[in-house]
Amino acid sequence: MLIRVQEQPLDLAEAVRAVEHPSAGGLVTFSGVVRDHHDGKRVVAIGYEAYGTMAEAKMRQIAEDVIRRWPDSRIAILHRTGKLEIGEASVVIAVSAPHRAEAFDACEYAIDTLKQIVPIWKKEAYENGEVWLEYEHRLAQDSAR
Amino acid sequence: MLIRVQEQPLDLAEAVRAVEHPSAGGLVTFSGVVRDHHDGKRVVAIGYEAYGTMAEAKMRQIAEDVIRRWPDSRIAILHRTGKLEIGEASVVIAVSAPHRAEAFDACEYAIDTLKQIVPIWKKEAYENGEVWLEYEHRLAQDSAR
Amino acid sequence: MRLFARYRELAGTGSLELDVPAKSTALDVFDRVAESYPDMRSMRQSTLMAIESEFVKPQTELTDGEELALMPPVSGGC
Amino acid sequence: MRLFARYRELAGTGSLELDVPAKSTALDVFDRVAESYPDMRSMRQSTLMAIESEFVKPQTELTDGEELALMPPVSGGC
Repeated sequence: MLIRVQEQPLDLAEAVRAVEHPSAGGLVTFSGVVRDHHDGKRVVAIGYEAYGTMAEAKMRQIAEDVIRRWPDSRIAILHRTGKLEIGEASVVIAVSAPHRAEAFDACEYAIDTLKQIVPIWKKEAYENGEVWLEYEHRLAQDSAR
Repeated sequence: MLIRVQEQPLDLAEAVRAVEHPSAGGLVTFSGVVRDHHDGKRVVAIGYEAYGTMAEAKMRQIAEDVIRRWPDSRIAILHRTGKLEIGEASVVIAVSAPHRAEAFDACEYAIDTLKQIVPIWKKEAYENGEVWLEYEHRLAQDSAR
Repeated sequence: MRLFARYRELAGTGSLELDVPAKSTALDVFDRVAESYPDMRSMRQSTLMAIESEFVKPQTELTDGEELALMPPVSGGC
Repeated sequence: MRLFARYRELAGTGSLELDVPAKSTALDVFDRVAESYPDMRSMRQSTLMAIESEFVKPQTELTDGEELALMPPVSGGC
């Protein structure tokens, strides 16, 4: 299990290597990439801020969920912070599993859950200003004790 | 669109580069990897044979389907032939799309359809013999004129 | 015509030249080949047939000079 | 206590030391901070709260020395 929040550019190959295994028949990766537009506005730059220790703890919790729900799966989750350029990856997830449907399901579950419970925030800069994105997520509130 | 049947090892990074694009927010890859066992038997080696020209034509047809069904998506499909070792990739698919759910759906559609209509056959070698795998697929037969 | 995978091994070759009567169907050709290689007979129902790289139904008639391919069910991917 | 993203910018700092009465809840602390930074008030319903890196309900009471984090809804990933 490879879990890391980092300022340096993400390396898809590192995530893939971390989940390769002789009994894994399917390996699925997801890369979230900074787009050049959002809601019709041209995005010029983007920044991510994390509550670092808690973000890694929540990413680890997601990884443990995945391994429990999809037996014999392996997972890596890398998230970047700081300023990113268009086309750079903000998040990379790799999942291997004995069969391909499991690898797809587990990888999609991981990114969907990450977007709901991992304390990381995105700030988008447009040509005429910048804004923090804040999604309404029921899951993070529900998961509170 | 990158489509190729090849004897050389597949390069995931090449497939990723082929689908990167400034308006792509999500990029999903699938790698099908040779497993060390199948139906409880230890697999020692594996070989793929293709009807090369038809296989590339069918892979191109799948790619065109994907681009039509998921607007603004991009896709690369690489398939290997010849003898492979355990842990090597037999197929690599990369899909980018504006949003992540589209990229997941399109990539899974591509591999599911590939396994049904692309004329490539797998031969598995075990410790005590070898066997051609032949799946019953309704789709290839149905797609006949 | 072309033969692939197990059929290629049974026939000992991946390509054959065959003269067939006018209006022969893909299935007629399969039956003719299967006479020589009896192990193919049990796979009559599941055989995939393609003419000039397009899947066809077994009842499809061949035209002069066309390339027919007889193929076991596919198993590529992973 | 820790403040993140927009809250950090509003407060001009990511961490504050605060003395609060015994049995104060996470929400009590939010309200106290929001007195100083009125732009936070409209986000009272959607604020995420964590104690020692675990999400908690707003009614959760703080214990001596614990670290509370106030956070806008998350938007990481992609």
